Amino acid sequence: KEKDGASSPSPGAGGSAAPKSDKKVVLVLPEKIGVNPFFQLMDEGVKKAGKEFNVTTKTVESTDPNAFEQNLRAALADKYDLIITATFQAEDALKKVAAENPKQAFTIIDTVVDLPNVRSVSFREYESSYLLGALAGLSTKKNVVGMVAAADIPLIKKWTTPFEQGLKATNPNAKFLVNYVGGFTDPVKAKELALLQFGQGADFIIGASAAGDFGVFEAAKEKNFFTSGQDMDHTSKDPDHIVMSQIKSTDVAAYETIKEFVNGSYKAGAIDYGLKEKGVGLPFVTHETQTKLNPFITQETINKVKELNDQIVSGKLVLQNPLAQK
Amino acid sequence: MNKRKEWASSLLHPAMAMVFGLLVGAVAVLLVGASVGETYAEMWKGAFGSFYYLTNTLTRATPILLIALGLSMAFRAGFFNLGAEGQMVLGAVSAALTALYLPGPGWLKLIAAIVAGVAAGGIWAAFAGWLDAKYKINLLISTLLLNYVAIYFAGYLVAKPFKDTTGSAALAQTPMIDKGAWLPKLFTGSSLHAGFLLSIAAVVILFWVVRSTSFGYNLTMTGSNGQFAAYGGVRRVPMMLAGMMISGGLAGLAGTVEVLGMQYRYLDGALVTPGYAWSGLMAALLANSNPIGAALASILLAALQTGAMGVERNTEVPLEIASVIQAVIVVFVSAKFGYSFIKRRKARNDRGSAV
Amino acid sequence: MLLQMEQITKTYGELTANKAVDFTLREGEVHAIVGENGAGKTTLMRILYGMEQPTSGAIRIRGKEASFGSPRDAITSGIGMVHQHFMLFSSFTVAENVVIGAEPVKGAWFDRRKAVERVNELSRTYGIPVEPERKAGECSLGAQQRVEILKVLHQGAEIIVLDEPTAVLTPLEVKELLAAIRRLAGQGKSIILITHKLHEVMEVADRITVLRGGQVTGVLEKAETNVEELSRLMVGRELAELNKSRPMPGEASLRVDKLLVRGDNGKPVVDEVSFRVAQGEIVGIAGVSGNGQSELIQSLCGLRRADQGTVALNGRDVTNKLPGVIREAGLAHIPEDRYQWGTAKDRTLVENGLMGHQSKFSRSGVLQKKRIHQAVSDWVQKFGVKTSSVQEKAQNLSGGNLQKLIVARELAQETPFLIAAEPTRGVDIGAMEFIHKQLLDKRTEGGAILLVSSELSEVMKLSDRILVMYEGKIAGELDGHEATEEAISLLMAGGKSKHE
Amino acid sequence: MVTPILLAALGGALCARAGVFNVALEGLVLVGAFSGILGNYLTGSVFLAVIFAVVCVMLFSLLFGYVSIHLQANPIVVGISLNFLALGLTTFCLRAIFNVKGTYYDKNMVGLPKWDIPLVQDIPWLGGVLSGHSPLVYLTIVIVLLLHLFLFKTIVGFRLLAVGENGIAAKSMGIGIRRYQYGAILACGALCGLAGAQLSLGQVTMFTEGMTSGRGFIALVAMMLGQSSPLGTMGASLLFGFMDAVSIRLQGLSIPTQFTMMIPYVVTLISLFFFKDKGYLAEAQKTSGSSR
Ligand SMILES: Nc1ncnc2c1ncn2[C@@H]1O[C@H](COP(=O)(O)OP(=O)(O)OP(=O)(O)O)[C@@H](O)[C@H]1O
Ligand SMILES: Nc1ncnc2c1ncn2[C@@H]1O[C@H](COP(=O)(O)OP(=O)(O)OP(=O)(O)O)[C@@H](O)[C@H]1O
Ligand SMILES: [Mg+2]
Ligand SMILES: [Mg+2]
Repeated sequence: KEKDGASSPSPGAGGSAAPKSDKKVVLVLPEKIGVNPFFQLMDEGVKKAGKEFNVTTKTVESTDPNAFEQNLRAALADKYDLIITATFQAEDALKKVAAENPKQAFTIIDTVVDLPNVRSVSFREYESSYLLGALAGLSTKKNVVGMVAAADIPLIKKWTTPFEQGLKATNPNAKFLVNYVGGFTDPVKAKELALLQFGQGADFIIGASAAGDFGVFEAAKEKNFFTSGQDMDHTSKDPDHIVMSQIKSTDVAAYETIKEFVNGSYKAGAIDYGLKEKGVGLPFVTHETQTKLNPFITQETINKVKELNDQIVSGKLVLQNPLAQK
Repeated sequence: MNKRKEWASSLLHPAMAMVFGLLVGAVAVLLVGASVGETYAEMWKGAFGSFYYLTNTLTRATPILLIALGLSMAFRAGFFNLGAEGQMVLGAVSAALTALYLPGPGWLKLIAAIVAGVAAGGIWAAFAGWLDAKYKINLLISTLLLNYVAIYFAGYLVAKPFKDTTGSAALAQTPMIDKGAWLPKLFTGSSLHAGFLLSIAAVVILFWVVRSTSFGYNLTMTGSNGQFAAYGGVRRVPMMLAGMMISGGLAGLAGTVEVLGMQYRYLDGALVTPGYAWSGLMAALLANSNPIGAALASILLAALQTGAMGVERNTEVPLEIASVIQAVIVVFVSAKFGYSFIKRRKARNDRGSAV
Repeated sequence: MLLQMEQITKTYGELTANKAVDFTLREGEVHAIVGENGAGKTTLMRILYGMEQPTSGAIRIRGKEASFGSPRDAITSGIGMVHQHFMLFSSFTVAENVVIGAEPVKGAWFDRRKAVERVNELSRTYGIPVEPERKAGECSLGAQQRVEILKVLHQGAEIIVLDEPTAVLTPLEVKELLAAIRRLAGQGKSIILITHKLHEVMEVADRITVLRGGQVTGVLEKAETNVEELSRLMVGRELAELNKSRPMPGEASLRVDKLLVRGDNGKPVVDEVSFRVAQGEIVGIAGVSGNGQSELIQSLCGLRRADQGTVALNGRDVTNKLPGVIREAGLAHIPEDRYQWGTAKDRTLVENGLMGHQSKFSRSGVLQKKRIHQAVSDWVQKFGVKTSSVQEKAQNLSGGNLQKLIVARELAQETPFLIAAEPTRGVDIGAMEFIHKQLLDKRTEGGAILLVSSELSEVMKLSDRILVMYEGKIAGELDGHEATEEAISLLMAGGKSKHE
Repeated sequence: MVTPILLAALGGALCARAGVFNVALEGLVLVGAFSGILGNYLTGSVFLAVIFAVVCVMLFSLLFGYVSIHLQANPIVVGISLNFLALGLTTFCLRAIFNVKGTYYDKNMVGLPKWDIPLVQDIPWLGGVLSGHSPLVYLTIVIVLLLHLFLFKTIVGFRLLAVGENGIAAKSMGIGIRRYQYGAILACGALCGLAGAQLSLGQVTMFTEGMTSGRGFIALVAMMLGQSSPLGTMGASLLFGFMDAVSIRLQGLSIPTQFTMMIPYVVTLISLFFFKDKGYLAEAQKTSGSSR
């Protein structure tokens, strides 16, 4: 029930003849998986790889930053061959622990830690956010687009800033509304905010508030506006209203890492996934989907967005990482 | 009631409560189909199983203990401070900013940061005290509300003006503090830092203050019967401000040592998510505002938390159930059984309902 | 026999509060229980009322064995109790306080109008006046006492226990209460009266049970005994007559000039009062309670703001100074309400004894615990405070014993000036004699004492001069050695009685 | 919007009036929200789901009652632990029963209906505010009035107040303190069950772990600000809701979000200057442990 629409570059491809392996891999998360589909995907990627390549896997969740460091050190003590972790929250602790243990292999997903024994897998979400913005600009009928974001913190800029850039690029007159829920677990407030933006004239309202997105979906269903989800393809949940999704294949990142680790092709260093690698994207545009395209978004729009995608992939259109520092 | 008996009963009953709590926890474990023995063994190992885990537990106990000590002082003076969270956060952010932006050698930054952290927490708490003394604004409500104000304000500081502009910068956090201003670790490879020594020093000092100084006596009497204290020449308002100031100052110190000893920066939410303030409140109440008791209770609560992490890591019992067991044990540890049960009831009834 | 308590024993840890006590009550009689502080009177009654369970022994009502697990059981068996310390809901009205537990209903609702009617009716039937719609907390102590009695009557009690009901009342209120008690007995109620005042016993009781050290030392018919015999049974020795020498007043220790204190409603409760208390003299203040005595004392001690006028203590102006400063200037104070002002109930005797002595028993802020412990132990011994140890919590002491501790603490301040407000309230006659002697000794040593007491006999016995307060003013001054009860009463009443 | 807060605050007020300081509101509402969804899933009827939520939370608050009344545990410690317990338990059950992590959302699940009030709904602006809510919202208004009548007009309510005002005196009158405190705690459980149901079945139709997001603590503030009287609590909750709405609308302006989010709390704090010490407050503090 919980997992619809798997992300499209099927991670299973080519994993059929896995050799037996006695390797042990652990995924240590800096937070509880809880409301974060992004961690859920990672967990699934790890489990899947574990099954296919016959590696022992384990997922450890943490309640808070200090607990995370303890869990990381405990994983070290338990002699895992590969320790995978994720996100910015893990950076500080990983830098410390990895520097202290130069022999141990680490992978961090979704951010970069520049150490010789760490493999960093990051995502250029801003590319897909830009596409989504462009798509919204082309699709909106009322020229008002909203976004219900989790909290006013720098991280969220990965979604808001490029989205707005994309929106203005295709539709300079469109109005962009942003509201912050102030938390990641509050669908009630998110729904209220979505209804508020609807009342202010928005006809396409993007959810970017973790569990709050479900509140946005529900508002969309109730008031008949259009919406988009995050991290995985949510369109099959309610194709009449959830007409888009921003995909971020953290499962692929986790899966590929383990696969390479088992194959022996694993290397430390930075990798990043963007539109080009299909690590991020939009259904219909970059990723295939089972869902039928909602008429709100015309095929013509999709085609235009595809063009933008090609420009980004080919490097003709260069986007700025909103978090990059001058 | 002689002293030795009181001591014996004060030890016996928590022990009985523990046993009962573990029994109820065992039911929870059985319900999820895991092995009780293994779960508790992992819990023990996660909390005290080796020197490393022991230091982990003590690290976790440090902020809880500082907060509990502070709250005990406010409770003694008769003031219920629900604002430890905000006081801790403001202390932490002040300490981080001081350590970051004060020029000078590391040791100076370190000391200045500690002073700033304590002062920020203390002043924030005293502000609530002042609102109460001057405008009769209910302390329970004001401290609770001021938490939100403090947390949002600190969040603003690190999301906007003092944001980390190095590294990936996705989080609302300050840049990392210079190594020179860090609280030293006590053992290599373990997370236990000098903040723990500070908290132990605070236990000893407060224990002495409460038992052996006229200030401590005046504070206790103000809480016990304010009119009696006033009659004896003790001034209520200074006592309340002092009690709140110490309380907030120690909460601020809790935030400060987390910043200077653990995270080396102020990270938005990092002090709120672990619920240190709530744990500290529970420890202070469990210990009946006694500093030594607060130390024991804090270590117990921290051990339950690190133990739960161990359970999560090494068994099939999910994290949530580990936290359920933890909560259940605390619920029953606060319960009073048997002989003291009767005694306490009497005392309670004589005093009306009491904390 | 209406009630029999047989071989009641009650122990608290190592302390035996009641030891094989036999007690009987006849229908329609007023039965007094007398005894020293801590003799076990209250404990015996708490057992009867189901608030405590006896360690051993039995209770029979009309010959049938009864066991009371809670006050509810006692109430259903027709027993009502007025506690030594009031059990009122201060934010509720008098009527609500009276009817609680058996409220009149109208449909599903609490019929407050009917409650008022019922209270008025009860009040008429038994001649106990109250104001049903006033908040209980705002009533004078006398009125609160009456509310307590009406409450018991409203429950339909046949046996009414009154634990030291007169301790906090003014002479007039006492007189009215005693009359009410006789009336109740006349209407068939049976009454158990605990008191330290033997003349009250002789006035209303039919029979008397004397307790000493938890044991019965005598059960007597009133007609066959006298005050001397009772006090001998209580104390176990003869009481000496107090000898008061003529005063040799020295310089004024306390000067009060035109002191004015306003009440919460803005009206003066102390109205331009001026007087002096000299070294070596005891000045008594008499008056019906509620005439400003409390406010006067509180403003002298710095516990309440004075609106006008000056107070000088030992040559220093202490008007509206902080209580600590005034104590420093040489004031000690036995407060009128020992639980409100005088103690921290949940703290030990040592901690309670330290109050006001902090600077004496500390060196640069550090308490000298051995010395404190020693001092409090000495007081306990000297004043005969009955307690198992000085580490006992104050709330476990009987009322009178706690009072002795407070008196000891304040006398030990050795200040030139002492306020003694109701210094012997709730104290047994032996201890009262002792406290009186201590006060006179202090006077002989040159101390200045302001005695405030609602007990006329006490004021007359100790004072060198008597000031009578009426409606916030000093209505007159009398010589303590010549004043008569009539003269004082007349001034107290201000020409007409306040309670009509 | 304010309904869940108000309902929980009413429950808290009832407890406070009986002399129990209940800080477990957050956890109770969370359990209510979860069991509302669970009930809906099991029975397929929203009506039964609401009942189910109420019953579940009453059972949960029975635990609070048993430990704090029978075992004489400190109610605040128990309350805090129950908040943690509720979070752990609901998350676990979410996984055990629905086999999801984080959020249970089923597009086809039917939530509470929205009732339009004839005539009122046609009033411009006001109609939109007053009409078109779930039945629980209207029920809440009725509950406020009923509670007011109960506390201040009935005998049981009167005795409950007596228990909270002076437990020893109530006991000496043979009023069973425990019975009243249990009653208050259970009623609080029922109200928190409704609050949770309104959250997970009324406002949205889903459950997310930790979805109460601090509403229980706001309820605590509302209850204290309203001096534990039903009408006062309602006023305080409305004030908070109103300021929250204002704060959301200020988000678009140039003020940093952190400051707009502070507004409801700051305004509540300021409102304390106007609604202070009306006698009851002192009592509330006595019972809640701050002996001033
Ligand atoms: N709960 C208790 N715990 C320990 N000792 C107690 C307790 N209650 C009473 N006592 C002790 O029992 C003895 C009898 O007390 P009780 O209150 O019956 O005396 P009393 O005769 O009423 O004295 P008073 O005239 O002073 O009121 C006292 O020594 C008292 O200290
Ligand atoms: N006639 C009255 N009108 C209004 N309030 C009254 C009246 N009589 C008494 N009171 C109130 O009841 C209280 C009676 O208190 P209390 O018996 O303590 O008086 P007091 O001044 O302290 O006298 P004493 O020192 O003799 O006890 C007063 O403080 C006042 O608030
Ligand atoms: Mg007595
Ligand atoms: Mg008086």
